[in-house]
Amino acid sequence: MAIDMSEIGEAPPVDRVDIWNREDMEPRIREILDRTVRDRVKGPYAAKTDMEVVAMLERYFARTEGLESIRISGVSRMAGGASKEQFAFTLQHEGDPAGERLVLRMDPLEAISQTCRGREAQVHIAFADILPVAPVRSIDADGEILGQPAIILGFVNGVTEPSEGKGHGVSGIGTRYDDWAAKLAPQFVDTLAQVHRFDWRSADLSYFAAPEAGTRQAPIWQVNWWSQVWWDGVVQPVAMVTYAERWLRENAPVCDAPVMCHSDLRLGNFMFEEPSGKFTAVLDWELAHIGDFHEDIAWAIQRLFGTWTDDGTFLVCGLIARDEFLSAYEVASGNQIDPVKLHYYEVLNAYKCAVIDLGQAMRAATESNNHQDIILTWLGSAGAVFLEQLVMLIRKA
Amino acid sequence: MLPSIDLRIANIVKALEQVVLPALTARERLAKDQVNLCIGHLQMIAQQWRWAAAFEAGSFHAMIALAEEMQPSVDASYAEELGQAIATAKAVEGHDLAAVEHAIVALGGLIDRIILGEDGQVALAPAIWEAVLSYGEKQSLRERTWFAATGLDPDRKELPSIAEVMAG
Amino acid sequence: MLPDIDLRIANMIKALEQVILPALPRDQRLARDQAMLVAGHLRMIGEQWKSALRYEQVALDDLQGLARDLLPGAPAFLADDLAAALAMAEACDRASVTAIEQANIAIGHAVDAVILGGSDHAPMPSAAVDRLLDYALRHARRERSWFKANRLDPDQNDLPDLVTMLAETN
Amino acid sequence: MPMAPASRGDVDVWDRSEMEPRIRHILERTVRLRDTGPYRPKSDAEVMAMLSTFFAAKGLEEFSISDVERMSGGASKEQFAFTLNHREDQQGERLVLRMDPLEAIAQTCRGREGEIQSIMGNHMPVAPVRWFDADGDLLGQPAVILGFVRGVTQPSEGGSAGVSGMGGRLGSLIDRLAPQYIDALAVTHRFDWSRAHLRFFDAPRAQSNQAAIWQVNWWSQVWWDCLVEPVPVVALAERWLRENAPVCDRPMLVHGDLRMGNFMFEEPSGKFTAVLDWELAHIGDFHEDIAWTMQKLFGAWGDDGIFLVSGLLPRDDFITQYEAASGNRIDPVRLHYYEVLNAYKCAVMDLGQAMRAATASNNHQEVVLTWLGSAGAVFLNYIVQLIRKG
Repeated sequence: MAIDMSEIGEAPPVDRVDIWNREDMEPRIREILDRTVRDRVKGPYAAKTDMEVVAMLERYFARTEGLESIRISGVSRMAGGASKEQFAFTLQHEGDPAGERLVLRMDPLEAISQTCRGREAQVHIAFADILPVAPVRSIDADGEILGQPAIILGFVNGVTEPSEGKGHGVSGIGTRYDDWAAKLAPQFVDTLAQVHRFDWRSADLSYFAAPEAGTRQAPIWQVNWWSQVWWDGVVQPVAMVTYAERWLRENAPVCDAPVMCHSDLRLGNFMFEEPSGKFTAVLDWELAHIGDFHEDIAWAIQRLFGTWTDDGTFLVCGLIARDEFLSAYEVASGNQIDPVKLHYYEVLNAYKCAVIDLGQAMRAATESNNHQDIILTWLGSAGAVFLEQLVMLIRKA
Repeated sequence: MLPSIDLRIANIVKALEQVVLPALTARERLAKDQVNLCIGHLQMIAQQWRWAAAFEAGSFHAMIALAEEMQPSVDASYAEELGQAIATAKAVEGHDLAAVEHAIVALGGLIDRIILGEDGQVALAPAIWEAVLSYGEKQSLRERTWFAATGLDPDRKELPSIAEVMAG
Repeated sequence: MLPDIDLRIANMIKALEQVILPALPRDQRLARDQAMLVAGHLRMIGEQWKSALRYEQVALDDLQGLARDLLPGAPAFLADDLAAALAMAEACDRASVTAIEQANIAIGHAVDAVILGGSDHAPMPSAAVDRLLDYALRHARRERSWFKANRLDPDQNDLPDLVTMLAETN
Repeated sequence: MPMAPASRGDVDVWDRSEMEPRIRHILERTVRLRDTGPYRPKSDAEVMAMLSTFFAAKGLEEFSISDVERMSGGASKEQFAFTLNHREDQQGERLVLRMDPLEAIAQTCRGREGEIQSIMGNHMPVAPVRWFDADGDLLGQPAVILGFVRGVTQPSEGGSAGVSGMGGRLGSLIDRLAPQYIDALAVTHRFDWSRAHLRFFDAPRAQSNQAAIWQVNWWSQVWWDCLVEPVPVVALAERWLRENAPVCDRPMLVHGDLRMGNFMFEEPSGKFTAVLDWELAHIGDFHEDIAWTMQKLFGAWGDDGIFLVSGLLPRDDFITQYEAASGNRIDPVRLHYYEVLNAYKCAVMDLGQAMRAATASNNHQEVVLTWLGSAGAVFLNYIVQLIRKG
């Protein structure tokens, strides 16, 4: 990729966005970040027991829906996720003796990323008719009733990695799809295209705000979000993180047309049924926001989420060769990928990952505010991978 | 480094206490005991690991001092060997934990031989008895302090802290 | 010392793998995952702890080098703080992991301030940026090697082991 | 300390070959098998398979083994409770398999344990011995199979629990437990072993230092076979123990590990249901048991700050009551000698045998071995204090 960033770096301001104004941020994101700092001292957090979860849910459905003779059964903690505490359970009550299988997705006091269950619910609902997503059963965005912010979703069947397959790791990283790739790759590309083509202006997205088109507000909102997380949580200063922040401000590109971004679409974040390979749910919408589609593309092509075939070809998300992926996406979405912007968002994403691993995760683990601090430090120990990517990417600029 | 060793130890202890232990059924008593012991070991290691090299170096110096104290009273048949062993020991790089451990075994082996006197054939001077006992007294105090967190020592309340012992 | 730390760590890993994990019910997935991660963490700490002091010394030396490189081009109002942090780091007790960690943090904050360039965000000299990126690469390499055992790094096979890595910096 | 007068039956205090033959056999087996590790804790399924082979070889018909449950406690043996049904016993019996891992904190003989325990069952409450496999010929590992005994080793309510029952407090049960405890010691020492035709035991000569030297040779052999790191005080203690070995006038059966945590009783009566852990039993000097049980580590302090032997009785009361019950007179010089011997034995187990087994990964619970090992310096300190006093 031949890129000449110097023009952008030294160009006069292209809009009225102040690249150093740390206040410029989506209002709901600010609320969540402020709440994180405010509540941080309330820890430590202990993983919920099954009995606690049953009691919380019984109270919750009695109060929110006035259900009677509520019976919560089959509570089982779902594995995975360094972020939310998740429990599958069956809800029965007078009006529904047969019962319904649901998933409680709940914030521990502090996680690897701090996000909003209200946003998550709105985006699930908005995409209900467009993509396979888990149906939203109930929502407590600020934890007013449940005690912790939570979303309750319908249970979806499927797997995130082939049941018979080689190698898997924390959060699905390193999964090899092998023969499944032919079935999964087109759906993956299509999902990205559908998300980006979505008409967010006509949806009920009251928890969201949109950056101004034709300005640098979209990237600056992201830089302000994640740099705020860094400075609120910093355990030990890291010079490269600081320098990357500066670079990201000074090189922020204009976003011509903001689109809905999933922000974490990668291997492990979609479910499919076996043996058809048909997608049953696109998962983990918690980081969704309105911004530049290049962010999603740069996220999906990260080395960490990919695999190599036996002959050494890199597969995006373990599914499809990089060039093939980029052209298939362009065809499906109608968007033109700009290599300069793609490169910028690769830096932004590496920065986000470094902030999450070395900032937010370390702080939450230090405060003992998660239900599985032990995963936070495990992931944190991989933070330097992103520091090196930052160096490589910025040098390439 | 991020995450630090201390933070990781704290996380491990929390995972064992709050997630692993409650997930074991009541009949898995051995496993429960072992989780509790792991927690105890980790809490102890968390106190110790920073001091380990200094602690081991201190033990080594105490042993060299014992050897030197034995020197004037030692039977003539051991004099040369002991002198050499002391010189070799003193040449060991104090920060290298593995080298120190190795050197303790070498010097300690010779001290043992002198104490036993080829199974009683060589007499042991009263001054050496006393030297070994006072070394043993000081060294056992250090080790008891180092491991006080086991709670097994009936007199642990009389022990100083690790930091106090390490400070001299 | 008897028992030494390595032996105790090895014992705990065995207890986790051979007694605790087999005793955990199959449906306790979170507990099983965490027990496996505990074993992974212990294995990694077992490889690291003896070298931790040396590692922190090397990290501080490298950061001090960066601070010295940044000092000439730093705005005057930030240079004093940086020089003071450097002096503190140079005087710290190099036998204490805690003291080195503290010096690392103090000097890191002063370096951050220079990188951000105060409220007017004065540009950094390009030579300083080069030094910074060189440092950042060494730092990332060092941490990646140090934490290689987490097996998350896609390029873990290119990394040296701990002993080689620390020997290279001597 | 004055040297005991030389006796005609005395052995050379430095003759390391002076040892009970069965003990020598066990120690040599330990060294021979050490390198065949590491040892994996047995799974329920493996235990089931081993027991099936064993009971088939024992000629049981239509047997079934069920409800295998791993028992906790004990840094030494792997223990499983299980239920055995067979044609002659349709109702079934709850049993305990007590089996040697490859290497433990003390290497002992299941044959000795099985033999002495089945005989002592006629004299005091002990777990009934159903079978033993002294060399593991049938089971694959040496083992003893005992009847399951109900009871607790410390009160279920109140008091604090420690590893292996150390540091526990017996609370209001003391008045009921103390007389039975004294009685267990006295009955053991009064037992007439000379008529028991023991197969796995040999007796040292009366009126000789042999009883003491056999013990010194046993434990010093363990130390030198296991040596992980030299400890000068341990070598010094060995020399002292040899040079000060006292004569034993009349060798008696010694339990070897009678202390708090090694007896079981039922609640709320406090009645003894079993005296446990006979693995260290031997014929020797009764002072060894007295010195063992009086150790600080196994005691507790009453609310008034008075030290209680095994958490039960003040020291003087204990001595008076024991002497009355046993008819033995405690000689302070010999008691002191065996205090040193016991501290030495504990140091050897904690810093020698436990460290070696844990290093070789030859046990089923190394985390316990290293935990106990980290208390080894407590005994080094006792050794110094005791030798200085002597």
